[in-house]
Amino acid sequence: MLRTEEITLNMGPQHPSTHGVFHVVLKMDHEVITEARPICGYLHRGIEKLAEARTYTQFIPYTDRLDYLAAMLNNTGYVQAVEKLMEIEVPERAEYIRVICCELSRIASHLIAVGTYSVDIGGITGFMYCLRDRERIMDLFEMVCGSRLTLSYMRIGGVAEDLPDEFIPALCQFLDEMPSRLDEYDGLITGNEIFQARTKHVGLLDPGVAINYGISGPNLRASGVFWDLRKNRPYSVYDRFDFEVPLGKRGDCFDRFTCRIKEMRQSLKIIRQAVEQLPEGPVMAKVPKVLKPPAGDVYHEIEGAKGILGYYVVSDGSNKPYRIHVRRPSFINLGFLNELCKGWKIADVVAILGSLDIVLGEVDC
Amino acid sequence: MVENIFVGFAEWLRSLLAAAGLPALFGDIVLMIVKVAGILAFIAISVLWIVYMERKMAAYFQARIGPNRVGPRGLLQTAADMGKLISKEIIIPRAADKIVFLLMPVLIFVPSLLLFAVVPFGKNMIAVDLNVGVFYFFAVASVSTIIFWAGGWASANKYALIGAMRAVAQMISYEVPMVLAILGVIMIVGSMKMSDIINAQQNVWFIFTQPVAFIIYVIAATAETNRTPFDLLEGESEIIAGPFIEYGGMGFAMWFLAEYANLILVSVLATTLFLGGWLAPFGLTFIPSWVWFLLKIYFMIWVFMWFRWTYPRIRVDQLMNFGWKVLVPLSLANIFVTGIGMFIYRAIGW
Amino acid sequence: MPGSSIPSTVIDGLKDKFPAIEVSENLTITVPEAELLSFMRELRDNPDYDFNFLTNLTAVDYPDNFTVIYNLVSFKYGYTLMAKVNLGKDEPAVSSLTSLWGSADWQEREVYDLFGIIFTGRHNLTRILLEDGFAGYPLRKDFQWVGGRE
Amino acid sequence: MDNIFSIAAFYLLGLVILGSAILVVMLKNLVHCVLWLAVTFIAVAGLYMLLDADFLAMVQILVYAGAVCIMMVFAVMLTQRKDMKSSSLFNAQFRSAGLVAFLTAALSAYLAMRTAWTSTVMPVPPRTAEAIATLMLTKYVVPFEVAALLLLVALIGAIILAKEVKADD
Repeated sequence: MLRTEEITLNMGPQHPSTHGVFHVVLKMDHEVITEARPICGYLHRGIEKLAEARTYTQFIPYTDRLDYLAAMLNNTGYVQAVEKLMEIEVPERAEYIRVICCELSRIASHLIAVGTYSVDIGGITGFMYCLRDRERIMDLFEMVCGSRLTLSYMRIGGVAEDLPDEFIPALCQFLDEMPSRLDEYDGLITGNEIFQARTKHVGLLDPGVAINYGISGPNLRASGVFWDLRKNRPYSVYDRFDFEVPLGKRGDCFDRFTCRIKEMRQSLKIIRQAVEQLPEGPVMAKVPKVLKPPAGDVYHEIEGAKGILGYYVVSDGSNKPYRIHVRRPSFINLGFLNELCKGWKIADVVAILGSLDIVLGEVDC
Repeated sequence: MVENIFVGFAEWLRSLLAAAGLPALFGDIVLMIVKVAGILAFIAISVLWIVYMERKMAAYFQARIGPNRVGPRGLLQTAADMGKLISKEIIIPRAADKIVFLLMPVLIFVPSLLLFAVVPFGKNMIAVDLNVGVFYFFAVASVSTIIFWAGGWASANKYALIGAMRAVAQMISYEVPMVLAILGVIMIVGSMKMSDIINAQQNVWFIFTQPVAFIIYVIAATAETNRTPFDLLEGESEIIAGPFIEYGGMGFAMWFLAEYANLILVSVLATTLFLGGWLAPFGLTFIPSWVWFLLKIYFMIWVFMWFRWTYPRIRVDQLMNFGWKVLVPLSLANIFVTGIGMFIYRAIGW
Repeated sequence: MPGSSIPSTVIDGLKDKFPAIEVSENLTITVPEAELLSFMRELRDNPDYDFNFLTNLTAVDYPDNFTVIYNLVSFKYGYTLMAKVNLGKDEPAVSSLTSLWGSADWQEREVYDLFGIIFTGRHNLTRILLEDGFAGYPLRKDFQWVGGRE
Repeated sequence: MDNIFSIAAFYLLGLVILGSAILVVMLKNLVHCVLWLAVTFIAVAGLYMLLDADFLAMVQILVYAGAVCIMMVFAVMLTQRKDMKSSSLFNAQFRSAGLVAFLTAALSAYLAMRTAWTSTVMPVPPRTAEAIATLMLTKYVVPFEVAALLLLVALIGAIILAKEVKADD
């Protein structure tokens, strides 16, 4: 009866809550969403095309620019794909270093996810706390490879350099302090009554639908689906570590959020074990100077910070890849946004989008 | 001596004018101008300080340092910001209603300024001690709603319009529990005069006799001043500053200024109604009354800032539900209980 | 890697049902375009395979043909499967899998956007990364780009 | 109203009230009308102040400038037609409306002339609010309760109206 005029609201591309240049066209009946049409591509750089003109090693820095919040994972996914194609055996120490760096990267990415989610819900303080701790990880990465964000530390056949001497003590200190920091987030953000009111039972993601839409990573696990490539299809040396895969119950925004916090705890556990088991030895396999993988193709997946990160590499036998395709988890996780937002309010759109934890560098490739 | 520094100054000014042979009316006018100037200076300095304080406090809440470059300990940061805002170009959207768009940031300051007239800064330090002081407070404050809305509407921006409509809905709904909450205090005092209310708290502050009213008041006041967790009309993560989205430079500075002036005002009212105004606790009367008053309002401001930097934002329907389904019934019950309590008190001959 | 690729017995069963498919030595299945939809439906709905997760969908522009690649995962058994469809060079078209997997939606749009491969039997096949007025399909090998290092 | 300032204020307020009221009727932009309406209400409150009716003045501001205007705002936002540019101020009903308006004005004028304007000798009590309260709960308790009842009915009506929206979905 009292129906207001339907308005169209352009959320983005310049909007603080779209986490970059992402654009959602919202059709609203007052504040209730009737349609949310996502528009991406504002950050499209054609990385897949650029790869065709680079050598295999030259492409590594481009992977940093996909999910720039978890560059180590992106590096690893790519180099492992090429290693699989060339059948290179990576030295044990390098595998452990990779695991340490990857899990650090995962924590860094989740810290950003948790922090920005706090901002999305309206609490800026949580963001600052998360960034404070992410800064420590950035410092650790700086020790390892001299770079903080775009790391390019992984090499085909190993890692660029061995860990510096001061790294392990600094890492151990970080590992000791981090659990109490996570408790702090739980107190400041997760435990907050308003935060729970805003996120619980909001943006429910049914497990069957989530699988059908290819949603992966913490978003899928929050719906209660046990699917973590580190457990289900262990790559690298992940089968040697004892850790749990946190699952959600309802599949709402709150579960997606808490899953990430729980995953950080598990990552800390993995890193601790990796540091304890870290073997001595070389960090680089014997690989030729010019990489010419045999003709053929390979598809390799790892568990990225945002979901399943896959690299499809086609070689024609030359020193440049014939084609590289990246299965970007953020991109595919976004595919269900419209259905997820329907019927919720504009404030919930922010909550839902934030809980999916997208990185535009990855969405747009 | 320090206690009466301001009152003494006023008396001295009045006698000086009288001695000069000027009519009493002229003296009143001059005195009123001095009062207005004093209040304006108070607002300007307070806002400058409070903005700095807010940023510094936010920094400490967030484990960082905050402004520390401009001036000693970053004290001049707000002044520098103001300078920046003043020197910025004022951009008017083409579709905007130009006159309304430019007028509203100016007008938003008028209610705040008018309200300072009844602020009891200290003993005998109230510009106009109205009979209906508290009621005046709410009446004039309610006008600002329409100014918020008009500013948002004139921007011709959908985010601004959503914010403006939210402002209207929110401020109207939270005014109801706020007024109902303070009715308990007014019932006990039997007067709406600011000075009467303060004097009625000689023995015990109303925060102890009317705790529910105080809590309702603080919640509703947070909503009235649009601060987290009720900063829905700004909601920077969803509707990006709402009604202010198109304002830049001085236009934005005015909204900003008015917001902080409102923060001071609700703290003033909380102090007057519940914290004993300028009355000194524990008989510490050697500290002047106006210092006590300032201390108390800064305490309240600090509480509001504490809210802001710890809470996330509530959703619009939750806000409405909370206001109408929790706060209003609670404040009505408070009035009822207060009435019965007063009746019993009188019956037992107090 | 344990439980990753699909056992050969399952492949043999599939071969019986769909004689037209070709299986390469690394267990990649090439499906003729005409049978793609029924083949994929079989993979998804048969409880013996239960490929419920379409993880990756992309294409390659080979000198002679376009190839669309599908990577499927079965959460139940942990199987993975790579299926390919070869398409002709002019006006490549393949039936859409959006009716089977929701994740095909955006990935098909991406392939359409960058390769110009038409997916039939679905709605809203529009560009997703590039702007609507963009001319050409950049990931085709014959796409001439302006600027860059070359 | 004795001194020169009060008289000046009276005429100034009268001018503002009349001017803004005319603008409310004549302007074509609905939002501007609402804003001018607020000005009118506030100016009327000024008149009350001038009559030492401070409580009434505050009620005027709170209820009219604060609440009634906001209600108008909601009405405007729910109006489908954005402004009144397309509708003519001088349409076919102009004559009949003018007649009604003229008759109303004439009646008011007649009544105003019939009234014996005796300024009250009684001074305004220092605490107006209390005087009003006592009157309301003693002499005028029946109208007061009737008004309360009326508001209750309106409230229930509003709830029923709002409920219907949900049933509609």
